[in-house]
Amino acid sequence: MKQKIKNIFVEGAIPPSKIAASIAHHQEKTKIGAHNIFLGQVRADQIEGKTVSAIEYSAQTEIANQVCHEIREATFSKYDLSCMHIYHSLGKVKAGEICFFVFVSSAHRKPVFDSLAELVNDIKEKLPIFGKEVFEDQSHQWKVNQ
Amino acid sequence: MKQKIKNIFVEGAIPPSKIAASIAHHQEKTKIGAHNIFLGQVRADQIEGKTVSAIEYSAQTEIANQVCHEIREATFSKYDLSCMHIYHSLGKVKAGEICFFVFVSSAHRKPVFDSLAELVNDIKEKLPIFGKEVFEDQSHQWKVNQ
Amino acid sequence: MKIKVRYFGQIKEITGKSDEYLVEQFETVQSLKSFLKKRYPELNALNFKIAQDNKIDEDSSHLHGTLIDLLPPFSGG
Amino acid sequence: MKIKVRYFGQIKEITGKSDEYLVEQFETVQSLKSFLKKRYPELNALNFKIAQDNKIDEDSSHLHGTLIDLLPPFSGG
Repeated sequence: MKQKIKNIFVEGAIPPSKIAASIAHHQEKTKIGAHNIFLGQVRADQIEGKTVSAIEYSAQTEIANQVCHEIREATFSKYDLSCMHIYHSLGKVKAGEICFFVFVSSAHRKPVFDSLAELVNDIKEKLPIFGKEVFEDQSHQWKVNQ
Repeated sequence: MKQKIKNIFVEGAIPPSKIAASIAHHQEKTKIGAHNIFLGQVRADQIEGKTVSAIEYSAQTEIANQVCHEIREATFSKYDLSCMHIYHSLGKVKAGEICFFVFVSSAHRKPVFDSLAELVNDIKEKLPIFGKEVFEDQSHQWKVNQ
Repeated sequence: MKIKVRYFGQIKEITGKSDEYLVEQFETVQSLKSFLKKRYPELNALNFKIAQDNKIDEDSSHLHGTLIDLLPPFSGG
Repeated sequence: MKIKVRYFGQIKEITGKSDEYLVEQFETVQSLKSFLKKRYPELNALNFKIAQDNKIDEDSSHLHGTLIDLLPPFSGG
């Protein structure tokens, strides 16, 4: 069965309650023994005396969702995972808030550790998402991933 | 400053709301850019026709907390982490519920990925915690880690 | 053939618009890139990718799309 | 010197008690282990570790503790 392409984007920050709800949702899946979650949080970086107060995300969402779908399928083929959930913010996310949520589950711990870092790196590298770092004085610069 | 030895044990399952509260608590720490969370969930394993309904955990808590403290200190020395939180259940945890919660945070993603798997493996290997797998018919067997 | 060109992130800021229509003909992705770099010189300072009809394409590819996206460096996560 | 011996997990099940006091003298951790394996033969089928005064110790160590814990295989997580 061909999987439907999912929309990974949510408007604004990802609240901790959404993460809790996602974890709770897996309690009926009693073949799962291990979950691994990555969360990206907006840093209040200090750059030349100015402090980042928020990041505004935009994206070419159609390509991003398609590429994410391909990454998802490749990861399911490569690792023995039960579940995989990926969410990324669009719009304004304030410093300290969560902008990126990747969640993998498996019967055992090895597949979740092996897959999660690869998944996060792939998503950051391959998805056309653009972060604008807004400073407290409302000036801005464009985020560059390391 | 010498760190106080923390008690990692909580009675019963770890509720998703506790995990959400722990995440939310980090939103004031605006130097953090990456969180990585491992959750152990009790599996309803099928063994010789019987199904695991719960695991009852016991521990030599004094040694477990001391050894965990040493693992924690060694991990902080080795990796550039901002925060580390470790919780493990005692008593009965039903299939589908969370029994183990390890949470690391850092400015960037590499230290959290590098440290979390090592931390989880060390804790499972070195802490005197004992799991009794209780079947639906109330018979039991002693859990063996792979 | 008229093509619609859309600008994202920092490129939208450079061009001052989110999209525009071009009536010029281009052989390859690279030739469209060169045309736009002349029109918007600030693009020369930036590495950007082009997508044709929602697929990211190589500079050497034949330009066939009617919907073209200019994508600045990715910085999600 | 009287020592208190505590039993954990599966070992508590084998001995049928959570602790007991021993008045016998033991040179090493290993000699206490041998003594207990004779008293509780099911212990022979199990790998277990011994802690003295809340520190896990080698079989070859001198037995000096007054609080001894028998720890079956660890299975946390």
